Amino acid sequence: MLDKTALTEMMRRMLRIRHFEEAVINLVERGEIVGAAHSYIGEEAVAVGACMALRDDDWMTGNHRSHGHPIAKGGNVRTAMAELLGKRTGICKGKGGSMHLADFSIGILGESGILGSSIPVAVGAALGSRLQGNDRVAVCFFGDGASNEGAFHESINLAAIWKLPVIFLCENNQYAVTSSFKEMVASDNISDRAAAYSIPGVLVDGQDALAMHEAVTQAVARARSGQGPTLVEGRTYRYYDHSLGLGRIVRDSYRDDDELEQWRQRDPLDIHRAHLIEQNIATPEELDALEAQVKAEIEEAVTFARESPYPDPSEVWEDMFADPIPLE
Amino acid sequence: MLDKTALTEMMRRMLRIRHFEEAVINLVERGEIVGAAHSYIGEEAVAVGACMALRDDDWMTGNHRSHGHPIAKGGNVRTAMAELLGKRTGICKGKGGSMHLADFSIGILGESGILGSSIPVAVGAALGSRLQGNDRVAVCFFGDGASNEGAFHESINLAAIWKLPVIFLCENNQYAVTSSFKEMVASDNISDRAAAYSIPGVLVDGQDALAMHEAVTQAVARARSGQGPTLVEGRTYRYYDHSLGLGRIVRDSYRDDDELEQWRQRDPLDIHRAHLIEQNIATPEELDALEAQVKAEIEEAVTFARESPYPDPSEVWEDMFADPIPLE
Amino acid sequence: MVTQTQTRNITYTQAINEAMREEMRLDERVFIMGEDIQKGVYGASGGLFAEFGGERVRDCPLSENAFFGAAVGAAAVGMRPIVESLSSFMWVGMDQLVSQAAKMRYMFGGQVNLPIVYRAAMYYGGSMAAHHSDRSHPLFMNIPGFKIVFASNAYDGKGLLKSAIRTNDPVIFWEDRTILGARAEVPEDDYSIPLGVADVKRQGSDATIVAIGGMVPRALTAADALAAEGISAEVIDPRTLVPLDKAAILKSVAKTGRLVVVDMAHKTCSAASEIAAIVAMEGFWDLQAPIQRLGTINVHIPFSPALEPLCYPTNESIAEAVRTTMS
Amino acid sequence: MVTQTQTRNITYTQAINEAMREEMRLDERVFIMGEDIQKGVYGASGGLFAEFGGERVRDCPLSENAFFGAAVGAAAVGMRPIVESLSSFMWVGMDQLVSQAAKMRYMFGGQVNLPIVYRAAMYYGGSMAAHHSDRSHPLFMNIPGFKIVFASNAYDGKGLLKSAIRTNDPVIFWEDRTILGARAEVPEDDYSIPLGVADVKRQGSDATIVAIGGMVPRALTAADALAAEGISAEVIDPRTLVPLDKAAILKSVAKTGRLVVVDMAHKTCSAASEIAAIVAMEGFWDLQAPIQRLGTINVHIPFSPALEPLCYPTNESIAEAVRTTMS
Ligand SMILES: Cc1ncc(C[n+]2csc(CCOP(=O)(O)OP(=O)(O)O)c2C)c(N)n1
Ligand SMILES: Cc1ncc(C[n+]2csc(CCOP(=O)(O)OP(=O)(O)O)c2C)c(N)n1
Ligand SMILES: [Mg+2]
Ligand SMILES: [Mg+2]
Repeated sequence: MLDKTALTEMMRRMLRIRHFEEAVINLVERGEIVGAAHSYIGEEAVAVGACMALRDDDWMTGNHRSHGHPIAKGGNVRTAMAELLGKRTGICKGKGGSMHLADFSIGILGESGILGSSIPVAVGAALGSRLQGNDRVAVCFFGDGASNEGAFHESINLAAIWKLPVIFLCENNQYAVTSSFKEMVASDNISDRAAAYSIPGVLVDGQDALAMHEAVTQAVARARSGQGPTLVEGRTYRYYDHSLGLGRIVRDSYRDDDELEQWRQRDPLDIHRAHLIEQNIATPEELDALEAQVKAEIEEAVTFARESPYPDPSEVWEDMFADPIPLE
Repeated sequence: MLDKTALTEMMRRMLRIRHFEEAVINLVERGEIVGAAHSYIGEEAVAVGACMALRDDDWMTGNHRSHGHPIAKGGNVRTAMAELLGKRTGICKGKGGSMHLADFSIGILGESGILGSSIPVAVGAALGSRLQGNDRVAVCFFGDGASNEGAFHESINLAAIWKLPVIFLCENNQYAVTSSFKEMVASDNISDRAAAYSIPGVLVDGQDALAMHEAVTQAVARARSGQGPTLVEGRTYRYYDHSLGLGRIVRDSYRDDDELEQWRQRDPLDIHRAHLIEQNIATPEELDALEAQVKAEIEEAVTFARESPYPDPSEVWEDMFADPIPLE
Repeated sequence: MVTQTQTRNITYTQAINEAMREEMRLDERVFIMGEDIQKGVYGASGGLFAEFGGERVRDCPLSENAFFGAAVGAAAVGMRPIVESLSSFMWVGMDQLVSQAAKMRYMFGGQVNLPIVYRAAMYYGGSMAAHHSDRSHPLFMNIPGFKIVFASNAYDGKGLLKSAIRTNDPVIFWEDRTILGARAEVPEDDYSIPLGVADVKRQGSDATIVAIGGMVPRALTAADALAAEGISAEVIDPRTLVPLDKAAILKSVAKTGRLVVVDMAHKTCSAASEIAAIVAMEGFWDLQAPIQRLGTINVHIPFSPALEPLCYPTNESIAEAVRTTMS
Repeated sequence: MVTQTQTRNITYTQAINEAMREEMRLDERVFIMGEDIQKGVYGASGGLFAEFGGERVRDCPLSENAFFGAAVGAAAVGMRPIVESLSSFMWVGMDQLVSQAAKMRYMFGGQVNLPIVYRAAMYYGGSMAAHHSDRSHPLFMNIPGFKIVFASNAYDGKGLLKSAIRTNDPVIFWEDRTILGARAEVPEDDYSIPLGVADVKRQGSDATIVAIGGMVPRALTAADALAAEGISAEVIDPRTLVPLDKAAILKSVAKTGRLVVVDMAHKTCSAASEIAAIVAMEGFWDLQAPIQRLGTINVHIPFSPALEPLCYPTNESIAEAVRTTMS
C-alpha cells in the first residue's frame, strides 16, 4: 500500500509531466523547440504508476514519446527542458533532444527514436543485474505499434528463457501514427501475447495510476525474486497529435472527436486527484498548491533552458568514444 | 481423402528425399559436395505431408535444411543434385548450392541460409495472390530455432491482420544447432504462439505424413477461402548432425543416443509404408519396387550431376540484374 | 516541327506523388506499402489512397522486416511494389533488403526478377537527431543488387522514379528531405530519365564538383560564389549511384583537372570516397591537384541546432575545397 | 638486460580463444554471448563453458536483435560483453548495432561507455554461397561509433582482441575464416597490440600494397613473386580500420610513390576505396602512378567452386596490379 507521501509524489509527477508537456507545446508553437516532439499528455498514469513501483537504482528504457518516462522515473525537468532546447546544460548536452532523453545517474538508460529498439537494451540491463548478483529490475516502455516489431518478440523470448528481471510495459494508446491497433495488432489485447512466452500478461486501466502501480508492483516483485519477466499493457490514449504539429499535415481525422472526448472524461490526473480527495489523503487546496508549485517548477525550468548557452562548436567532436580516437 | 495415387506419390517423395540425402552424405564424405549441407533425413514426413496438400502453382519458401522441401514440392532431383555439385545444369546454375535451391517454375521461391529470412517472402507471395485475385497459397518452412527470430513475429502478425493465404510451417526437430528448443523457446509448443495472433495453431506428429497432410489440408482450405493464416508445428527429429560433418567439430553430445533411437523407432518412411500395407494400398513388393525405382532415379541424378560441366567463368558476371548495368 | 511541352512548377514531393500516381494508373501491378501512407503522413503518398484504395495503398504495421520482405515475395510472384520508408528505419529491416531483395536473383541463377522500389526518405539538417538522420546510401553501394537513385530536384525526381518503377530490379530511391519542398518546372507529359546518366548541372572549366541530392544546390551556390572570384566550376550530378556514370565524371575531370566530391554521408567509405577512388585510378593522369572529398564529419548527428549544421558540407566548405584545389 | 619470451606456435582460432580466456580470468565483467558457443561450434569459444560456466558463456536463441542489444544493455550497466556472430547474421541484428551500440554514447552526451566486442566471423572462399559470405566491414566504417579491427594472423589477433576487450567502446572484431587455421608464434606472456597502429608486414621500396585480414598473406605471396622479378613491394597491414593509421600508409607511399589497395569486400565503397581516397587527397603529390584498387567483383558470392575463386583478389591479381603501377 502506498502511503501519503508516495500518493502525493505520484500526483506531483503526473502534474510535472502535464505541465512540462504544456510548456513544450507552447515552445514548439513559438519555434523555440525544433525537430520532433511527442506529447505524453493523457498517458501520465502509465509511466508514473509504473515508475513509482521502481527504485531509483532500477533501470528504464523508453521510446520517442519520451518526456513522460524520465520525469516519471524522477528525472530532472530542468535538464530535460534544456535538452529539448538543444542547450549544453541539457541532460545529453544538447546532443539528444526530445527523442533521446537519458539520465544514467538514476537508471534512465535512454529513450529511442527507433521503435522497438530499446527493448533489447532493457533486457541487457536486466541481464547485467543477474550477472552482477544484484536485484535491480529493468522496465521498458513501448507502444502498441512497436509491439509488432521483431525486437519485441525476440526480447521477450530471451528474457523469458533466462528468467530476467524485466517488465515489458506496453503503452497501448491505441494508435501508432495514424493506424489503429485494432487493425494492426492481430490480438485483442497486447497482454494476450504473454502466453506465447509462458509469462504473465496483465491488461491494466492505464488512466488509473494506482492500478498501474499495483500491476507493476507485482511484476517487479516477480522480477526481483528471480521468477522472470511480465508483460503489462496499460490501455490509454494520447490527447494530442502523434507528434506536435502533425495535425497540420495529417488533416484527415483517423480518430473521432467522440473517442477523444470519452477518454478525456477519464483523465488520469482527475482520477488520481479524486482518489486523493476521496480517501482524505489531500484536500483540494493542498492539491491546488501542489499544482501551483509544479507550475512554478516548470516555468523555472523553461527559464533555465532559455537562459542556458548553446554548446560550443568544439563540442560537436566530443562524446563519440570513451577512449578517443582521431576524428575527421 | 487421399487416393492410391496420392498415397503412393507421398511414399515416392519421402523415398526420394531419403535416398537423395543418403547420396548427399556420400558425396560430402568423398569431397564431391563442398560447403555446408544439412540433412533432412528423419523429417521427410513433414515436408512431404505438407506439400502433398498443395497445388503445383502454390508457393513455398524454406531454409538451410533445404533439400527436403523442394523435393517434397515436386522439384527435380537431377537439377537439385547438379546444383549441390556447383554445376551449370543445377537449378540455380551452380550459383546457389545446397542452401539456396529454388525452382520458380513450380512455385519454389527459394530456400534461405539466413534463418527466419524467408518467412516474410512467403507472406509477400501470399499478398501477391490476394492482389492478383487468385487462390494460390504460400507455405513457409522454418525451424524451432528460427521461430525465435523477429521475422517470425512480424510476418505472422502481418499475415494475420491482412488474412493472407499463408501457412507457417514450423519443423520442430527440437534442436537448433546444439541448443534444445526446450531451453530456447519460451513456450511448450511453438504452435501455442498462434494465439498471440488470433490464428489457429496446430501441433502435429511430424513423423506421420498423413497427419501432416491432414493438418496442412485444413490450413490450406482456410487460406484459400480467405480466412487467413495458420501456424502448423510438425514435431520431428533429425537423425544426423546439424550439418554434415559437424560431428567432427562438436564432439560433446547435446542429444543422447536413447533419444535418437526412440525417434528412429518412429521413422516416417516406416510409418507410411506400414500404413500403405495395412490399408492394402500397396504390397511390400510394390513398395520395394518403388524404392528401387527411386534409388535408380537418384543414382541417375548423381551421374547427371557428376557429368555436367561447371559453369563457364564468364557466367560469374551473369544474373545480377534483369535489366543489366555495367559491373566491375 | 516544334513540340511545345507544357510544364508546371511543382515541388519534389509533388513530383514523387505524380510519378507514383501515373505508374499506378498505367500498371495495375504497381502498389505501395508503408506506414501511415493512406493518410500521407510523409507527404509523397497523399491522395493515392483516395484514388486507388486500400488494396493498392497498404498501411503496414511497424514491422519493417515483414513488409520489406513481403515486397520481395510479392515481386517474386509478379507484382511491382513500391515501399515507403525512412533511411533510419531501414536498419530494422536490413536483413530483408540485403539477404533477400539484393541477393535473391543472383543466388537463384536469374530465375526471378524483383521490380521493387524502396523509397527512403532521408532526414538530415532538421534537428531530428541521431535516430532519424541517417544518410546510408554508401552502405547499399557496397551491396551488389540494388540500383541506387538520388535525385536532386523535382524534374529529375519524377523522371528517375518512373524509370525506377519500370526497371525490373530492386531500386533504392533516396528522397532528400532538405530539398523536398524545392520547386522545378516539370512537364505535363509523361517522361522518364534513364538510370545511369549523370547530368551536368552547370558547365565550368576550372574544377569539377560532383555532388548528389541536397548537396547539388549547395554545390551550385558555391559555384556562383566562385564565379564571382573568377573560378569556373562545373557541377555534375550523377543522379544514380548504381549504375554510376563514371564516363561523365572522368570526362569533366579530363577537362578541368581538379575534382571536389561532395556527399552528405559520413566521409569514411562514402560515395565521395568511391568517386575519389575511381578518379585516382582511372583519371589520375588528368589530375592537376589532390582530390578534395567532402562529407559529414564522423560523429552522429547531434540534435542541437547549434551543432548539427557543423556536421555537413556547406556552400562555403564546398567553395573553399574548390579554392584549395586551385591553389 | 635480455628478456626471453617463450612462444608457442598456435592457430588464429586458438589465439582468439586464449585472449578471451585470459581476459575472462582477469576481469569478471567480461562474458560471452552467442549461438552454440557452449559447444564451441565455431571453434573460438571451445573450452570456455567448461571453465566459466553457463552464466558467463551464454548460449543464445536465434534472435540476433535481442542478444546484440542485450549486450548494449549489459554494457550500459557495467558489464563487458563479447558477442560471437557471423558477418552474414549481422543483417538480422543490424538495428541494435547501428541505432544502439554505435549511437548511444554520443546521443546521450557521453553519459555511458559501451565496452562491447562483436566478434564477427567472416566466411568467404569456402563455398558457403551468398548467404554466408558477407564481407561487410566497409559498411560499418561508414557508421561512426565502432572501432573496427581486422587481424591477419594469430599473433596480431590475440594482441588486438585483448585491446578490443579492454577498450571502453564498441568494437567489431572481424575473424577471417580463410586464415583461422594459420599458425604463428605467440608469446606465453600477456601482451596486447594498440588499436590504430599499422604494421609493415614486409619492407619494400618500389610500391606499397595495403591489405587487410586474409588479403595480407596473398599480398605477401604476391610480393615474393614480384621480388623474383626485381620489384620490391612493401606490404602494410592497417590491423584496425577504425582508427586507421593513415600516417603509416602515407609514409610508405611517400617512399614508394605507388599504391595498391586490396580488400576482400565488394569494390564499391570498400575499405580499399576509402584508403585510395585518402591517399588521392593527402598523398597526391607523392603518387607516381594511378592508385590500383582491388576488391571483390560486384556480384554476390556464387556457390560453385568453379566461380567463387574468380570473385576475390588473388596472389596473381595483386602482383599484376603492382606491375601495372610500375609500368
Ligand atoms: C522502426 C521504426 N519504424 C517507424 C518509425 C516511425 N514512427 C515513429 S512513432 C510511430 C508510431 C508509434 O506507435 P506506438 O508504438 O504505438 O507509440 P505511440 O506513438 O503511440 O506512443 C512510427 C510509425 C520509427 N520511429 N521507427
Ligand atoms: C540469422 C541466422 N542466425 C544464425 C544462423 C546459424 N544457424 C544455421 S542453422 C542454425 C540452427 C537452426 O535451427 P532451426 O531453426 O531449429 O532449424 P534446424 O536446423 O533444426 O532444421 C543456426 C543457428 C543462421 N543461419 N542465420
Ligand atoms: Mg500507440
Ligand atoms: Mg531445429
